[in-house]
Amino acid sequence: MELFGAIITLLGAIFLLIASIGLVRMPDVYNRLQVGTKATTLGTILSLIGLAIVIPGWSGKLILLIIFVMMTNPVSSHVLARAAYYIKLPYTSRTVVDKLKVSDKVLNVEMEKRYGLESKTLKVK
Amino acid sequence: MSYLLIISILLGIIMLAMAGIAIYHKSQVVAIIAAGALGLFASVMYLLLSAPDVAMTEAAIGSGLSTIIFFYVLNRIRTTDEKEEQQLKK
Amino acid sequence: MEYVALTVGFIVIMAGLWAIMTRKNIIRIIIGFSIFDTGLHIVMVALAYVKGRTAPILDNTVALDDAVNLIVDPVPQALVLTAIVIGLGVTALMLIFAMKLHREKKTLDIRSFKDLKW
Amino acid sequence: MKNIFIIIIIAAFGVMLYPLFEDFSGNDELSELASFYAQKENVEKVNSANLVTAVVVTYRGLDTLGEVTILFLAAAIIAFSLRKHSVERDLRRNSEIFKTASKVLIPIIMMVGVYIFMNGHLSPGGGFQGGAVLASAVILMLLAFPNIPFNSKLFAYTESISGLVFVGLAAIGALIGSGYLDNAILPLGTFGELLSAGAIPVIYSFVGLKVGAELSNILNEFQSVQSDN
Repeated sequence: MELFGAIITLLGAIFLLIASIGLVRMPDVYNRLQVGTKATTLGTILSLIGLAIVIPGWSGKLILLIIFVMMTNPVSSHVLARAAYYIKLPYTSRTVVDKLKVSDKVLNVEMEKRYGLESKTLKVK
Repeated sequence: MSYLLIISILLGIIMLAMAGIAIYHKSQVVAIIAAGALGLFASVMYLLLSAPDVAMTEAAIGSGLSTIIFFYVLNRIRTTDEKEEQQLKK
Repeated sequence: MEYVALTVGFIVIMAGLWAIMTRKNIIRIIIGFSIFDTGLHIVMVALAYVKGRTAPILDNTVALDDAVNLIVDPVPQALVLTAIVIGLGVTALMLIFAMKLHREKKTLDIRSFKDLKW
Repeated sequence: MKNIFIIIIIAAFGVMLYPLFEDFSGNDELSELASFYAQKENVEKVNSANLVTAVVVTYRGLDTLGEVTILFLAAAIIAFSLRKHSVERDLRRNSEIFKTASKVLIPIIMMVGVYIFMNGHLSPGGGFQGGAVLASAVILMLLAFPNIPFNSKLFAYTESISGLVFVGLAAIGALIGSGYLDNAILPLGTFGELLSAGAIPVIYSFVGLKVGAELSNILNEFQSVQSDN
């Protein structure tokens, strides 16, 4: 049982290593974010599952941790990528499609129809 | 050579590199993030020195909240600078 | 290990002092101050370390009867705990004053603040 | 030329620090004070599993009081020294994913903060860490919903009531216990349970609330600075 848990933890560590290699290897911010999110989420979850197999007494807290990681990690990278898009960080030359532009246009047109021009941005006091 | 010693030497080298980046990098944003990363690696060092309380505090405050307030101030200063540039152009 | 931590702490303190004294931008000076703070905390925690012992938390692995021979020194850790929080407050205060200075002179260069220089 | 002077100054500082390094031969046993704290009868007097918490709240409780005061002073000076002429400013709309996720996450993060400072006497953690986690929940709220009506009065009242309870419990310890900040005013309980160690969990919870409210106030000031003129 302990060996099984150790193997799963090792698998998670390998995923984390691949993620860190990809972080250096990828050409622009968006690809790096993708690598850094997907592989690290899986790697962290696998390591935690392995730990839960080795020490069954901790599994309650570890399941909570897994749920927390599954919620926060994709959302934070989504917000980062969105911020990077709107401050116009450059893509690589091989980028072919920009779907956020299209969907933003559609959304803006719809919002203008509904609420008028001001709804494009948020007014904050 | 125990493995703890090797890990602590690696951590020390990374921390010194972070301090160097925080002092000498051209961009202020990178400098602030390097200072936050210095705090994060310091919290791992506290964990090796068997001080988990201090490690938690440093990870939450030294690398989380202080980085955020630095960025608030930096954003404020940058926006006023941009406003003045626009006024000068007019 | 504690020697490594102590050496790193000292060098980080020196780096912070160097940043405070040589940098011209006020934000950089405040960053140097926070680096100095981190170095001091590392030195204090490293001085509290005792070889091969665990954290000062008594549970199943650390018996109550034999705690004196099993744990590290809790007092410097408690002091560092409060020092970190105070460091955040002081940093926030310094940043507010940097912002006010920028509002006065429209610059953050330390060489342009010569009002007290005769 | 100027740099040489600075190098000399820093080198002098290093020489001042060097004896600390030289005399340090790697501790092999605890200092006298720490071994007093770790002896069995003294641990049972306080009955807190985490010795750092015992030091922070009871033995060195006055330090904590002074620390909280300094933090309060910093927050007060920050609030005083800012003008409040807010103007409207344009922000990007936050995405729906971020808003929904933060609605789910803010209560969880707050719960983690409360857990951390409730269990400060059993596991690593305590008032300062829990307060910082609470403040990070507040900053997530400020980032996700920038035009939410931030109730700073609620935070001010929380902060002052927690401070009053902290000082009041300490004074009760001086009245009916054996000294200021004595924790034996409540039943000590059995070692290692949640409701043990007398007044330590209560005091530390209020310290956590106070620190969280103060840090949230500081962060809200910084946020409101973004839109003043």
